[in-house]
Order: sequence, then structure tokens, then C-alpha cells
Amino acid sequence: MQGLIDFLSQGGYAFYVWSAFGMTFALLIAEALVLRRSRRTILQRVGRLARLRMQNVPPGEHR
Amino acid sequence: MLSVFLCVLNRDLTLALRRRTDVLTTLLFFVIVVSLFPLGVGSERELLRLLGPGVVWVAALLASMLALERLFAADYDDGTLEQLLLAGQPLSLLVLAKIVAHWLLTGLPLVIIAPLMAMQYALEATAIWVMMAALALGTPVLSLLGAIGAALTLGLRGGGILLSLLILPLYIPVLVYGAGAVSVSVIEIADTQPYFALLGAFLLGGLVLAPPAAAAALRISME
Amino acid sequence: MLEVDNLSCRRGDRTLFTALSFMLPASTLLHVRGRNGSGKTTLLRALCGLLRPDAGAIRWRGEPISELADDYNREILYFGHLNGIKADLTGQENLRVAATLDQDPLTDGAITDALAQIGLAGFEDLPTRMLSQGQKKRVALARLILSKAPLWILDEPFTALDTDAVALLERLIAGHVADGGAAVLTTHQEVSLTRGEIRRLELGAIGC
Amino acid sequence: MKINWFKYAAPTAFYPLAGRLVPVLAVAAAALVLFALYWGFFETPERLGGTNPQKEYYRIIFIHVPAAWMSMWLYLVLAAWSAVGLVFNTRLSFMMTNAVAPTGAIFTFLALWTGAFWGRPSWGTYWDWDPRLTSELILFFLYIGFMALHSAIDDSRRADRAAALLAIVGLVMLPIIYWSINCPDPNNCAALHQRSSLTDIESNILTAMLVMTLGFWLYSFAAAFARLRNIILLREQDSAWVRTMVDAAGAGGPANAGGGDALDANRRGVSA
Repeated sequence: MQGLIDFLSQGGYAFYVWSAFGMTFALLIAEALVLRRSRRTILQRVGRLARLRMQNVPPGEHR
Repeated sequence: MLSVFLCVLNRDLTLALRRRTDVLTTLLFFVIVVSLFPLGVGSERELLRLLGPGVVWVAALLASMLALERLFAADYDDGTLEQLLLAGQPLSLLVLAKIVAHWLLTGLPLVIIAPLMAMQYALEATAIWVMMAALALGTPVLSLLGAIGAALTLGLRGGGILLSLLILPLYIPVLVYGAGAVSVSVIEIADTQPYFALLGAFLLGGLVLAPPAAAAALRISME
Repeated sequence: MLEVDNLSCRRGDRTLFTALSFMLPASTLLHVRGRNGSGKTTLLRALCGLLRPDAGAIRWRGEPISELADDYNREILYFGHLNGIKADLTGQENLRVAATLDQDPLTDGAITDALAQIGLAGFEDLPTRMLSQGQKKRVALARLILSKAPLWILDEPFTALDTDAVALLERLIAGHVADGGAAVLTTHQEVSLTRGEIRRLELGAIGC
Repeated sequence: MKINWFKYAAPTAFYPLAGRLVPVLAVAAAALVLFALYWGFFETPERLGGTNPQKEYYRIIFIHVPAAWMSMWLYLVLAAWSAVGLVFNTRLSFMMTNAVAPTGAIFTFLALWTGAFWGRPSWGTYWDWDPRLTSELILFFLYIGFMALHSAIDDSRRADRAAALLAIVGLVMLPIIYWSINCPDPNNCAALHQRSSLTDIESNILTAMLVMTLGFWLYSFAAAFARLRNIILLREQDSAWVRTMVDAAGAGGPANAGGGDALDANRRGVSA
């Protein structure tokens, strides 16, 4: 337990160390999530367009 | 070749002289920005002397950029830019002519009025001369670099703001050495020659590289 | 003279035309027709070299125009939707600039004559901003009289022209074609020639 | 490497390849980053330097330096693909520039952010007009400019080419900008400060830093390829192969669970 607290306090520089590391991994993970979500959105949209096309609706009207 | 260059130069100068307000707005903007600073930071002579070179240069940067938006825009709007692209003449040469005209109309007036601005900042005679020389060497570089940005942002919504975002970071070297030359001449009797050598090198490099780059950008934007 | 081979153009994500091929020999007028948005202007801009096609080749006297570049530009006269006329310059000055860019040493008299021929006698010293829309267009058309380019590329030249001017323009085109020139033209109206051949090209005939 | 790219120069061919690479790269990147974190926090000394040592906060070096390296490397990649695109007019190169730019901007921002949090305990200030930090800021502006210009232009071809030209202009200007910031007084340029070279650093610290760099590098590949796949999908959504692929994926790929809903609806719509 004490070891964990020591580790987290980083010799009293916890604020600087964790701000830097926290922002880094927050941003990298956020980027990965955004990429995944936008991929889904795009696939959904492409799928919807494909469906509309199959129903013989001119695609231009739904852009 | 020369006749084509002179023709475009002459055309742009004639056009500007028929619309004098455009030229005056740039100049006035410069004067106002420079004059606002002492009101903001206080009119202590030592402080002003310290700030002067930087303020004048930043104002020159902004003024030259403000005018850049119009460099190709008017020709783009009335279709004459298309005709320039199809003129069967080297586009770099035509672009250079337009840049030279632009500098004569926006850069040169700044050089000429700079002594007045320098007096507001209590600069001494040597510093004023250095400032004029530095502006004379540096502002053409601003026009050259800016032409690339103006060509890239041609006809875009909010092109002016985008242009400043793209171009201002590229102005840094000119700002650093332009203002540096004046600062050095204010503080002590130092050698300003290396500054002028660098500004001159920028100018030469810009003259060689910027017109083809701006011409390529124009072709991309006109597609 | 002009040869188009398997040309495709896209605008944004939309394909305007694919596999377009045609020949344009001397003394021929090509009349390009099609609905709005069928790519007429795009085709004409591609023919000028203003726009790089996505596929295919355009050759001028057997050589690709992308390689000829400025040499090709000197051989064409392009007339677009915009007049290409500076409103703050007079008709005389506008034509003088155009001629200098073509490296064509014209006398002032030739320019005045051209303006007179197009019905603008007495207007040559006025800034074109003071002219009417139709008159501005006429100033631009005066370039056709002065031009020596063998290929004319005209995008909707008849719009905003009165009947007199339309007749004059038709005469000019006919004269150009009869003299061995070639022309590409978009317009919704019918065109006729007294001499020379007319070819027609319908764009957007196949659904996109 | 180059030959491989050539074979996959068509978006159609590259899309599935990137799809196979992304998970592999992502897992490898995660493993390397976790290893580097472990090594950096548990196998390194608590002090850096001799007489006036930096305390625990020096550990920011494990992300600051790799992020700064990546920011510069990715700009080089961006400019290189821009040049390839402008010269050979290949669409995939332009897509690559767009795939790389946001990741590069993120790393640039991280280099600035971590630099600030390192600067505070070591220099006593969050921001200093240090040449390297300032250049990093300029690099950030260049990335932002690239993306802003690209998104301001509606026509994708003009956007690609204009932004590519800007990237190259930026690349030419960067050394000049860096130099002008580094040496604002040409009379006195000998005073350029030298930083300690890599060999002076303790080997455990160096290990963590280099492994982290490798992890970030693989992460950049994964993120860029994932984004590239999105860009390809968006730009080619009207083409036959995307439509067939979407249909095939709708037939029940577990990898596309999110897209599956719409695609199921799609099939129902057809049968109805």
C-alpha cells in the first residue's frame, strides 16, 4: 500500500508527472476511439446510401 | 519577356491608382496599429524605445498580410486571372510582376512612413535608418511568401483568416532579423551587417522560390 | 488539330464524363451541348489545360497539351463565363493588356477598329465599369477580332448579347472556321455556319 | 518497402491490407508502450544527472522526447507523401497525408504539453521561449494550417493539392524558422546551447525512452492506417468495390458490429 502511495506521489511531483502522462494517454486513446466511431458512422452512412439506391431513389437527393 | 512583365506591373499599378483607397487603407492600418501600442503599454520613453522595433515590424507584418487577400482575388473574380494563366507566358513571371506591384503599393509606403512611426517610439536617427533599410529588404519577402498563401486560399470562405493562419508562422525569420537589426542599433553600436546579409539572403531566396510556388498554387486553385 | 482520347473528368466525388473521344480537325466547329451540370464547362476548361483530367489525353497537333504547356496556351483563345475584363480599365487598355500578353504588337488603331467593329465606337476611353453588361461582353468579344489563335474555346458566348451582337459573333466564328481555324463552343441555341463543318457533341446523354 | 507500396498504390488494394495491419500494429504499439511505462517507472533511478539532479519529474522525458521526435518525423512523412502526390498525382499519397496530419498534430501538442509540465519543476516556468519549444509551437501551427486549409476547400482534389503544396513550403521554411529562433543574434551565434547527447543518458532511461518512441511510432502507423481506411471509404463510397464490400460486411462480419445494424436494416429493406 505504502509502495503504491509512494509510486503515485512520484517524490512530490505527482501533479507534473501525471498531468503529462495523463494527457498523453488520454489523447492517444481518445484518437483511437474517435477513429473507431467515425468508421462505424461512415459504414452506416454508406450502407444507408446503398439501401436507398436499391430502392431506386436517386442518390443525389439524399446527399 | 520584359514587356510582358512590365505590362502586368503597369496594369496592376494603374488599377491601384484608380482605386487609391485600397492603398491608403493598408497604410492607415499600419499607422493606427503602431500608434495604439503606446496607449496600451504607457508612454515611457525607455520602454517605447525597447518595444519600437518589434511593434513596427509586427504592424508591418499584419498590414502586408491584410493587403495580400486582394493580391489575386480581384483578378479571380472578374476572370482576368484565367486569362493570365492562359496567356502562354511563364506564369511565375506574371506572378512576380503582380508581387512587385503589390510591394510597391503596400510595402514601399510602409518603408517611407516608417521614420514617422519610429519618432513615436523615440528612436534615434541611426535606428531610423536601419529600420528603413530593414523594412526595404524585409517587406518584399513578406509579399513573396504571402503570395503563396494568397494563391492557396483563393476564393475560399474566410480566406483572409485562413491566410493569416498559414502565412504568419512563415514570417517569423523576417520578423526576428528585421526587428533584431533595429534593436541592435538602438542598444549599442553593434554590427548590423549580418542582419542585412540574412534579410538579403531571404529576399534572394524568396525571389527565386516564391514565384514558382505561388504559380503552382494558382494552378491548383484555378482547377 | 485537336484530338481528345478517352477523357474522363470528375468534379468532387461525381464523375461528369468518362471515355470521351473526339477529333477536331481544322475548319471545324464543335458544338458541345448538354444539360446544366453535364460537364460542359469542365470539358472546356480541360481542353484549355486549366483543369487536369482524371484520365485520358488531349493532344494538339499530335502532342499532349500538358507537355506543350505555354506553347499550347499561345495557340488558344479561351472565353469563359467571366468576361476577363478589368472594370477599372478602359476597353482600349483591356485589349492592350490582352494583346501584350499574347505578345502581339498591335497598333492603337487596330484596337480602336476592333472596338468600332463590335459596336463600341466612342466608348474605348471609358472605364468598362461605366458600360452595360452587354457592352462589357462586347469588349471581351473584341478579343476574337484581334486574336490570331487557331483554336477558339468559347463557353456560352451568346448569353447576355443582343441580336445584333449574336449575329456578329456568329459571323466572327464562321470567319474563323472558314480561315482554317477550329472552335469549340457551348451554347443552348442552334448555330449555323456558311462554310466549314459543324460537329455536335452531346454530354450527359448517358445517365451518371 | 517502396516496392510494396507501389503494388498497393491503389486505394482498392491498400484498404484490406491496412485493415489487416491496424490490429497487429495497435497491439504491438500497446505492448511496447506498456513495457516502456513499466521500465520507465520501475527500472530507472529516481534522479537524473549528477551535481544538480532532476528529481522524479524527469520521467516526463519518456513521453516528451518520443512525442517531439514523432511530431517532427510525422511532418517529414506528411511532406514526403505530399511531394509524391504532387509529382506522381497518386490519390493514395494525398489520402496518406490526411491520415498522418491529425496524429502528427496530436504528438506536437503532446510535446508542448509535456514540455510545459516538465519545464515548471525544472525551469520554474510552464513556458519559456526556448528555441526547441518555440519551434515545436510553430510546427503545431503548420499542422493546424495544413488541416485548416484542407478542410476549407470543398473540392477534394484542390484541397489535396493545395494542402500538399503548403506542407512542402512549410518543410522548406521550418529549418529557416528554427534557425532564426535559435540564433536571433547572428553576431553571437557561437552561444548556441548544446544539449546532452544520447550517450550521456543512463542506459535504463535510454531504454524506456527508445522503446516508448518505437511504441509511439507503431501507434502512429496504426492510427494513420485506421484513418486512411476511413478516408478511402468516404472518398470511394460511390465506387462498386465499396458497395460490394459493405454488402459483404453486412452478411455478418463480427468486426463490423456497429455497421451491422444499418446493414441488417438494409437487407430487410430490400426483402420488404
